[in-house]
Amino acid sequence: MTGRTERESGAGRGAGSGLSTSIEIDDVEVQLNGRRVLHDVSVRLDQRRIAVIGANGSGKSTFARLLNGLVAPSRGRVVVHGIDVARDRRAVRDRVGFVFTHPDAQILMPTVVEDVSLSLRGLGLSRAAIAERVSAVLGEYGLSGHADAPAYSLSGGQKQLLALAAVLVREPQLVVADEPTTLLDLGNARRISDLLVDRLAAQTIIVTHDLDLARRCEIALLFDAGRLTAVDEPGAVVERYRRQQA
Amino acid sequence: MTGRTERESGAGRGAGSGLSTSIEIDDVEVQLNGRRVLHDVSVRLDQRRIAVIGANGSGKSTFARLLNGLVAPSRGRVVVHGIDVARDRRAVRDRVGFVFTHPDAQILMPTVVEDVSLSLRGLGLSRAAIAERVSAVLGEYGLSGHADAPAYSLSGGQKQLLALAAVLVREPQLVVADEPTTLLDLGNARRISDLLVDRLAAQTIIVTHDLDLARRCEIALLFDAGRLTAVDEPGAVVERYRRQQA
Amino acid sequence: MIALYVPGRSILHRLPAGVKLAAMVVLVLAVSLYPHDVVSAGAVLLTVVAGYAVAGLFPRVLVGQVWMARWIILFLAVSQVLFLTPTEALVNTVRVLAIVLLAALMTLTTRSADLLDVLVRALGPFRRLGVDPERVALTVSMTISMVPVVTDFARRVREAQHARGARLGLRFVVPLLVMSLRHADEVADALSARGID
Amino acid sequence: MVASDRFDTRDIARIAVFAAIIAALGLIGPIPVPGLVPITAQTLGVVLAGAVLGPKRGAAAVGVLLLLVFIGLPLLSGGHGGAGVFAGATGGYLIGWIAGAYVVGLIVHRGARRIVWWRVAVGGLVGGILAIYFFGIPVQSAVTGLSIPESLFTSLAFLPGDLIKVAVATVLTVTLWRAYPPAFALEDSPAPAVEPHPDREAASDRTD
Ligand SMILES: Nc1ncnc2c1ncn2[C@@H]1O[C@H](COP(=O)(O)OP(=O)(O)OP(=O)(O)O)[C@@H](O)[C@H]1O
Ligand SMILES: Nc1ncnc2c1ncn2[C@@H]1O[C@H](COP(=O)(O)OP(=O)(O)OP(=O)(O)O)[C@@H](O)[C@H]1O
Ligand SMILES: O=C(O)CCCC[C@@H]1SC[C@@H]2NC(=O)N[C@@H]21
Ligand SMILES: [Mg+2]
Ligand SMILES: [Mg+2]
Repeated sequence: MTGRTERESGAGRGAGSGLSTSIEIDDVEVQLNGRRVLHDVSVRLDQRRIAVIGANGSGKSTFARLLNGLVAPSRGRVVVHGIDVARDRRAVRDRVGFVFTHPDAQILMPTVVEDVSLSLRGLGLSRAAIAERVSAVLGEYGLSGHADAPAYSLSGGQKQLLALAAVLVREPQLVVADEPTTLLDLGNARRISDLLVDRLAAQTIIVTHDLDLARRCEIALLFDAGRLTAVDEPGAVVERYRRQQA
Repeated sequence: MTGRTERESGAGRGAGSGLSTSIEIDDVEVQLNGRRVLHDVSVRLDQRRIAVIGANGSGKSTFARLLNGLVAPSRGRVVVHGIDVARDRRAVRDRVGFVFTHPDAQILMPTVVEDVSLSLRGLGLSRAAIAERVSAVLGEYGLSGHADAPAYSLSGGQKQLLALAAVLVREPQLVVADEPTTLLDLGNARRISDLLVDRLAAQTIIVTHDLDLARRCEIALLFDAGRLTAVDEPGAVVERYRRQQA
Repeated sequence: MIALYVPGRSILHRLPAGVKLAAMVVLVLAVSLYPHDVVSAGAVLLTVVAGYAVAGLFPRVLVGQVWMARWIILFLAVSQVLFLTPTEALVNTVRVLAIVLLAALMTLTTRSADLLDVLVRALGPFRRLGVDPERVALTVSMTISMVPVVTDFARRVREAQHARGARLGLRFVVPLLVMSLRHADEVADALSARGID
Repeated sequence: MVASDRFDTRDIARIAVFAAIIAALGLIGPIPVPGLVPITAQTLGVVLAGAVLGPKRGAAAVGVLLLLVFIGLPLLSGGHGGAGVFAGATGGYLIGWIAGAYVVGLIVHRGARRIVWWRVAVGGLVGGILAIYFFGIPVQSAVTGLSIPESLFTSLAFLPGDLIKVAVATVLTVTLWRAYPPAFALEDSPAPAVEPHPDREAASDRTD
């Protein structure tokens, strides 16, 4: 797994080089229950580590959810790694992993092993192959000791690690994380941040209120009232956000 | 309301002066479902602004919940402003307000007005008096425009303001807040923090992972694996926590 | 959540779940339909008790089961004594008790997961009616993981209620429903994101 | 679960969460009635499942709960569970729960653009009581050897409790409609629009 990730990330490094890690958002608008929550968003992202910041309700989560088809644009086009999200949701979901804020909401099965195995359903793998990959991933995330434990008995940090493991076991090319560290303490937050920034996938998008984490990315996007108002070097974008919120 | 708050806070200022803002925790142990989650906690707190920090699962929330009787000690004594929590839970609840992390969990009624009014039930106030106090508080927190809106339609920040309003309308002497800013953006977090630190009650205890907020308090408590391991000037305690989590 | 299954190595434990399920259904039907007298009803009950002994569940677990069925027995006995002769009431009550204990014996000696597997496979023929056995199994497993979550929501609502000095009574179900249904929406997103739809 | 149109992930999640809610309601009871089968708060959950989720999803939620009970989880009130509970005199009522939720859902949701209290009340009476008894009483009669009228008479013991539960369910449903209309996912109309808020912190129905 690690091998693959590294190879891929190498490929994606050169800005704009490979199609493989390019996200193109073209004049997108999103309406939810008749309300416009994203307006005229256009951006092309070739960087490997991308931060998304902005006020509560500014549209960050909606933007993140566009990227794997959890939300459909009412206008415009979203192309992720060469795949049109509206056309081929299956292919996109195979390529994009999603980590949510609340670990409880993403743990779907009673035990740790079952939960990670769920991610591998429908990929046509044999039972043995599934078991092997699951146990490898649990080992990697330090969860082997809890394999058969009921998931609800894990601590907050462990739950978020489990959520990551369940996403990563599918080896996504792009990981989108929506405030994955908000409920965690310093140590757990650092552990998850390190994984997201340094290791996991060819490309990672992190929605966060943690400005230090945003600064560790290569580029940052700022949302304000449903509009994308800045795409720039993270330091500059964070400064702008701070001024806006002052 | 403001008048009263200021008078009281003046009284509580001198460290250890009035009984009115002293919290005494005496050799307390807490067991939950047969597990010991707090061990041998003893501390006396006369400061007005108190921060509580520590790792996930270290016992911070349990400590906070001790202070208004949501959790009962299995050994030892908790005395808040002269009232033994185990003996007179009613009196304690009238004196202590509690703000939870997830506003969703503490918004109990369908609309904003109804939710705030709920807090004033059973105090023997007339309908008119309740309505008046509620509308005053909503005005103070900038929620007047949403008075009859269903609470679910508020933004995250507004919900947390509503939760605060519903607690503050009872004019508690002590406000305990368990990670009240975690889900908020910079602006909303600052707004809530400012209220908690500068204005609300004679005494405030803030459980938080936000170390800047902790630094704004007069004293900080550090929990580690169910033990109170430091009670000191916030800068020093934060440093210690950082080292421990490194 | 503690299942009712009692681990063991008896022959009853080791029989395949499908066999036990089929046998249980057949036996329950047979015992129900047979016109019993005091002797036959008593014999059936004794046989079932022997089954508990074979499974190593005698007497503690058996007594527990009878205790659990106490309301059913009481309800039966009271309503029957009102309308039937004492003998009829006795025969009926013993027979129902035997059936309940028989069905429970299968539960006690069969892992939930094994039973679920069998039931899911048994749903196969209903595919044409639009029943998707895999999705049924998925929903069942998700429910198991949601029970503690919802119980925790209930605790949080209760705490908020106490902390605010408010008494909601049964209305506390409303905030519980709001939290739970919002949670369901988040879970739905997580399902989709994991490629299940 | 026998639905011709497939449930999507949102339906599945709601079904699971409601099954869990009915299980959680089992922790409240049972309220023992001296000399009688205890009254369970879970039928309140059955009515709510139908009223909130609608006929198919509501019935599915009850079905999932019963499946869990059957395979040995102690999710009925008082920690009851296992195949045994279906074999006793009250087994028919449990099957009736599925039909009950369906009927409540039909009456409350059919062609509805909003939730109205009397529909919930009627739904509760017809689905939450009549439909459940319709399955419960014949089974009870078959198992106990009593005639149908005699069984009917004995089950009158539940009636006061069941009537109270219908009243409670009506109040809860109407309150939920005010508190969180999207809960109902009415087919014929989107939930009443929330007025957009002027400021930056615009209305949010999902904060995270
Ligand atoms: N009801 C309970 N039953 C058993 N153990 C519990 C219960 N509630 C909490 N605990 C345990 O008590 C310990 C302390 O929990 P607590 O919620 O006080 O931690 P915390 O410091 O607030 O953590 P966090 O930063 O994640 O909120 C944890 O190990 C937790 O698993
Ligand atoms: N299902 C929905 N129906 C109507 N409006 C919605 C819906 N979901 C979100 N919104 C609105 O869309 C806007 C953007 O929401 P979004 O969740 O993307 O914000 P966010 O930037 O992630 O905020 P936060 O920092 O609080 O997570 C908000 O005003 C919200 O009220
Ligand atoms: O085993 C159980 O826990 C439930 C058995 C069925 C109880 C029936 S449902 C209709 C009637 N109303 C009640 O409150 N109880 C019975
Ligand atoms: Mg968000
Ligand atoms: Mg906590």
